[in-house]
Amino acid sequence: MSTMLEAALNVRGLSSGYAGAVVVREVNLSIAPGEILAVLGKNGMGKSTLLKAVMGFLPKMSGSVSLGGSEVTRLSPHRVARLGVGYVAQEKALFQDMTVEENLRLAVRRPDFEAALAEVEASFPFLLQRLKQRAGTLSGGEQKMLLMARSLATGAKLLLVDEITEGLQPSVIDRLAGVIRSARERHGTTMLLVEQHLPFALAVADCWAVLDRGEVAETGMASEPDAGRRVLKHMSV
Amino acid sequence: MSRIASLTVGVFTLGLLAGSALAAGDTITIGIPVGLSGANSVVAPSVVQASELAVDEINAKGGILGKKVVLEVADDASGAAGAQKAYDLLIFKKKVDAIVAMETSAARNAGLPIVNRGKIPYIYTSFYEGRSCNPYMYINAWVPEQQVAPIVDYFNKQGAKTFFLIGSDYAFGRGMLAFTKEYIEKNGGKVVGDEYAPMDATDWTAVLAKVKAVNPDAIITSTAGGAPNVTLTKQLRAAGIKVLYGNLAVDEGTARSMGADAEGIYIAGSYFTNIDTPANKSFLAAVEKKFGNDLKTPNELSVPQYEAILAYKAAVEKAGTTEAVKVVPALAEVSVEGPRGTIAMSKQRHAPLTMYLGQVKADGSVSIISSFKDVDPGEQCPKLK
Amino acid sequence: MTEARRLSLILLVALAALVAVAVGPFLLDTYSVNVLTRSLLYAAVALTVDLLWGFLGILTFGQSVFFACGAYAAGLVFTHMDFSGSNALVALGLGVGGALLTAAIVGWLAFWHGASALYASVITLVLPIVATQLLYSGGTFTGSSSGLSGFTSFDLSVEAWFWLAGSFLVVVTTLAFVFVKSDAGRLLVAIRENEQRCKYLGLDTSRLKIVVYLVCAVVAALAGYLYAGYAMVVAPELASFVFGTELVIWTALGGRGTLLGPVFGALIVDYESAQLSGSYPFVWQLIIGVVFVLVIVAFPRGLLPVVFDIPRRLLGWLRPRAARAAVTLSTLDLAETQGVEPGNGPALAVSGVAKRFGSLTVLDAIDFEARAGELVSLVGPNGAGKTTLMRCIADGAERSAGAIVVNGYDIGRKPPEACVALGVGRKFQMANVFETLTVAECLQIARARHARPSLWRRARDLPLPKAAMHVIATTGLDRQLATPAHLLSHGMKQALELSMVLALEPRVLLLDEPTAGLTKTERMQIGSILIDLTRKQGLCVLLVEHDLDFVREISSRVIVLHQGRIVLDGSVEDVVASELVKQVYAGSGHAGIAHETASPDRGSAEAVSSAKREMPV
Amino acid sequence: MIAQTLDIVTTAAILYAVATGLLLVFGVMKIINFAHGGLMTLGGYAALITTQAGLNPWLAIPIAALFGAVAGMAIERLVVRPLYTRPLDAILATWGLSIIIGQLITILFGRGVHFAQSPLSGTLDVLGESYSAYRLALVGIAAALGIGLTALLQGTRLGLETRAVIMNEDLARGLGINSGLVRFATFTLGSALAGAAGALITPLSSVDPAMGVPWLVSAFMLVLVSGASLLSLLAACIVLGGAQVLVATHFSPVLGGLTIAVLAAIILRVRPQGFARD
Repeated sequence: MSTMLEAALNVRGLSSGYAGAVVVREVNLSIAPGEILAVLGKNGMGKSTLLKAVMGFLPKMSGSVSLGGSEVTRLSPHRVARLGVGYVAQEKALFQDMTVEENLRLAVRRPDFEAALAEVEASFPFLLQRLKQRAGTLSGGEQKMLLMARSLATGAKLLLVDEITEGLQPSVIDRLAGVIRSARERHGTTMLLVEQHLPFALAVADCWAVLDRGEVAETGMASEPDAGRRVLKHMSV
Repeated sequence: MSRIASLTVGVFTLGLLAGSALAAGDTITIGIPVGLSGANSVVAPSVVQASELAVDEINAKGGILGKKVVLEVADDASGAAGAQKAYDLLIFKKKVDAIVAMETSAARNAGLPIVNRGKIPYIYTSFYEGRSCNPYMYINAWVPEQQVAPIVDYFNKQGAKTFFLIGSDYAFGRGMLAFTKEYIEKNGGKVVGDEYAPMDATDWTAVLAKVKAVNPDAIITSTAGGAPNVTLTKQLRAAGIKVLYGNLAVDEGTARSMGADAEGIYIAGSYFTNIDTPANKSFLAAVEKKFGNDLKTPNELSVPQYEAILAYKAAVEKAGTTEAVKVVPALAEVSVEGPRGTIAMSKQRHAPLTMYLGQVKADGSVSIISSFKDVDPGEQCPKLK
Repeated sequence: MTEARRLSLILLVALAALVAVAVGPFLLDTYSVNVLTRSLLYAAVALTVDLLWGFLGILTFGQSVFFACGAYAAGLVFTHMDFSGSNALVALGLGVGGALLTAAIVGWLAFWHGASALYASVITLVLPIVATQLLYSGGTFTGSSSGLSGFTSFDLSVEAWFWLAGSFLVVVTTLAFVFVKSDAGRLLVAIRENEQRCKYLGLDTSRLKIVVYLVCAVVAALAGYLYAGYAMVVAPELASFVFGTELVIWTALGGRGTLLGPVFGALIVDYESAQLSGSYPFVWQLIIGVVFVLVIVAFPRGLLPVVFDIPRRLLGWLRPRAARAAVTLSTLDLAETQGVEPGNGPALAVSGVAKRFGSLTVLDAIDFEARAGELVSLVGPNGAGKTTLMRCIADGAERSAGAIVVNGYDIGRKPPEACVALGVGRKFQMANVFETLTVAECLQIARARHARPSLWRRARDLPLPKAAMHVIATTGLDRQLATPAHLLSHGMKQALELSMVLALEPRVLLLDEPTAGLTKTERMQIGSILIDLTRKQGLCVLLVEHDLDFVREISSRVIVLHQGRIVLDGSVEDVVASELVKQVYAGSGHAGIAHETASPDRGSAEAVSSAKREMPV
Repeated sequence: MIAQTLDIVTTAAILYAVATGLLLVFGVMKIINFAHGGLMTLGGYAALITTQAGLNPWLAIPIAALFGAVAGMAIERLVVRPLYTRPLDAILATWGLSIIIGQLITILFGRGVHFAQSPLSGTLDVLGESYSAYRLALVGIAAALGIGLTALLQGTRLGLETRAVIMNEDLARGLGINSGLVRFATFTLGSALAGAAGALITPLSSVDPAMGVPWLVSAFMLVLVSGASLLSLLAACIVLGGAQVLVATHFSPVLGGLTIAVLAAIILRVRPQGFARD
């Protein structure tokens, strides 16, 4: 059991789901500040539901969620976000009809937008040339990079990222991995990455947890040599 | 206390007793269905005041056949459905002896079948498009035949050859302009256009565009009262159209409230406040005295109401009873001296009227240009005598 | 309570109401009789508003037009052709015919496949505006603003008219009541609740809506016809938007979806307004406005239910609504099964199917066939296009290219309900049932396509095809027949939806993640059922499933979709063996699964992945 | 020819000014505010009070907007908020509100027709065509309104957040945007615009308790065919408003009165998204 009261994210006995369907059951997780946790598992095992529940998009049937020791279980999404949580949804995470800049501005609440842009430059400089371009016209990979850049630019203390690698080219995935690590290096950002892309997950994460039918089936450290195999037996056929 | 004082008190109490004695004896009830709400609610108050004045004067002179006259006012919401409720209320619940009504045509039509069931005398006191006939009904206000001639004749004298007619698309608008057109052409004028806008129209852009296109010598309008009439005038002025402008639907009050925009409009009617007759002067004095600051300026619609109640009194006294069978024919034979002159509803249930042509001045007052004595209503209800 | 008792009870109440109508004129003064005669007719129109809005979910502002239609037919005929027995019939015919025609046009406009509820309301809002304008421009023919009056009509006493209007209202209300409580009537609620599900149960909801709309139009027209005959006057305001909304207001105040509420709402408000509006015209309308807003916001069910609830709460003497539907299930014997005959060739043939959203291609060049008795599993990561493919098979309008043949019939561009008729049955991912209806009612609606529901009776027994019965029995749904669906557990809902789809007697069954969010035992049940369906019943099942263990247990054949294309079509073993599939699952594009062989970032990753840290479980 | 073009342009301008408020509310909240007509009436009376108080008629516009805004705040809090999940009921409730507003005004000011002093009268010469000065002014005002709103939506944080809520409310909330507040602000602004519109039309028409109603249906239909975009609203106003003028001039004003409603209904039938981009 976690004794770290100041855990950046602390989820206790969380159950949630849609219209009577319990998708996430009694989940316990805690991430230390600056730690990166990869939540793995097959489709329909409740990974995305977990994030939505933490953000407050879905009703919590039981359990509690706290950030850095402060309770947020009953808060609405925008309140949670304002406490420094950056959420990157799997689908429809960008305003397609808005420009790159507008997408950034919406997320960035701190006054000095310049600093935010500097952060973007550090991670994905090409975006600075595309500020006036409509986000919808970016390629799939570019959109994912914009998503990453946006969540980092907000200076969020905790990032909840849902399958950022889905359908991406290896090169892009490597690039994202690099950005995530360097961001953690520089700002000590805590992250929860929901992933199906095992190599990526194990490359960037400190530790991992596998969700199976909405329950935490197994957890471990990314550094452990057999991590890959242990995860894999949950992952595929 | 002084003798005089006690004397006055005594007289006063006597008066009270007399009054109560009168009240105790059975009364004659006159029903007033009127548009307290809806389109007519603007003029309704003045109509009610005129009725109250008439009744006061009658009762002050001992009522009708010694019976006290009582008013029952009911809201007809200026429409058919409301009128049905109002007439049911007055005829079957309040059991009125007669109905004197200033209403929209729709309300009147909705009421008539109920009047037929109730079988009571009915006097309609609003000007209208004409040719509404019912065995129980009399009308003492003007119809197109009486209203149109003064304006058209005057415009002809001014050398107007081409006319443009604008109306709201409803019974009165169409009725008035249909007659106007006929009359103009009969008198050698030419109607270069006639346009009808929806009854609630507040945008006259298209119509005015046409007016400007044909640029007539004179315009004659007959819109629904209130908003449409006003918006038309305002937009007409705004569009910079400055030809002769006769308005068949505007009453003195509205004209006054329109201010500068109304200046120069020609209006014809059977009543204006500044008609210079003793009867009118004493009438105005009486309402002024009775209502003081609350007075709603008497007008084309309230004065006939006043006269109609007097006419009913005369008819009942002539018939010596309130029975409809006797009173209804009597209504055709009596005549009353009112602010509009001598009114007798002797022509097929309608009344020959003295009509006036007036023009609105800058200050909103109406100056009477000329008058036309006893203009005949023409063939309205040939089937009824 | 037996069906006969139920109906005779309704009949008894109706008779009581008729008696009340009969004695009315003797107890009421002439004035009230006069006013109420009209109110009774208005109430009949309010009733139609309730049928459309309260039950079918169509908020209509235009019922006034149909009322006016009947009224003007009488007014016009009696004015321009004089009154006579035959002309009275002509007028009646014109009124009803006119109403039907108008309603048909409006229906065609408003209830087309996929029209939104808002759009339907908009059309009913435009209707009275147009109608009133036409009446105004009718000149002397329609009497314009003055309307028509002074025409002669049926020579009846005021009392007779009261009786006529009263019995008309009672009869209409009774019929409506019997109808909405009947099996057919329940369809209205079903459509309001979940129109999509209805379509996928093979019901042509657009047609149903139009039919109900037509009937309501006729009732309103009849009321209008009586009105004109009684009042001997017709005016444009009868058709107006204002009267239209007044009807809605009465319905809302009385209580939408209660039938009696709107009737009393109309009677009381209209009668009272006759009394009070005279004294304080504006205040009265103000009060109505305030109460209306209050009811809409605070008591959307209207006042009648509130009034009934108070004593129920206080004393509990009005026993709560008797547990609905004492329906007994039975197995449909094979003779009566009406499923489509298995056509020659494969049960399902998909060729060159593609689906594009603008430039984005979700499905491309999908080709496969499936035989009867075959259970084909569709697997693949998110966004592979599995659900989209299901949709394309169940709705002809969905796909962008290619052809789909079911039982030898090309589905062409047919809407869902027509595809169902060809033998397609679709179960959605999220359990998709009629939340407020009971299990039994849901099942009855699922059978409606085969067993035409009665317009006045409630079926007491419900024969279901063997497959459906099997599901119900194994899951124990039969013990919860009277339970409203929204009270069921997620698993039970899934089972209910499955049995509803099976009640359609489909040949091709499309199942989208039927086990999502189910417990292990529930999944096992579903699994065995599916096996039974394919092996014994010879259905062709197409199953979207993420749980490959589950797939392995039940499936004879697996199709792997990835990024809109079929990457593999073979046996479970093929799939398990396939490197490609492993890649598809373990990480799009990347070679290697175990992290030893994983991305070059690995090394640096070790650098950042610090020493032991507690991971709570 | 020139005159007709001017008619079309000015008519479109008036419709645009009247409909923007409704559009804003519909765009953000997906509900139709049937109190829009009532709020316009309110604005009209605000203008009346202003001019009667002897203030500059141009002041009437901001003052009317203020009246509308205050009423809007109350309405959003008390009536609209509980109905976000019941759009059809919202239509009814707001319709009820317009009845209430109408009756209150009638009780306070009477049923009579009033006149607010026009800020601008007389005519101007446009290419040799003398044309109502105020109507021409309205074109400018409507343009300013459109540009101003666009600037607000495109240029300010509130505007940005508002657009975000229009496009994808959940995403917006996930980024820390308080959509409830945005809705409140939007409804208030929409009501303010309604009030201003009321003041704007007073010089063209009279001030009476029903003055807003004839405009409601047109505005309502225009908004439905425009979706949530100020640009497509402009298109709708020009096309439908133009059609109205043409029909009224070349056929009959009566048909002209029906043009917008009927055309809009048909457009929506053949192209549900109307003038909006898919």
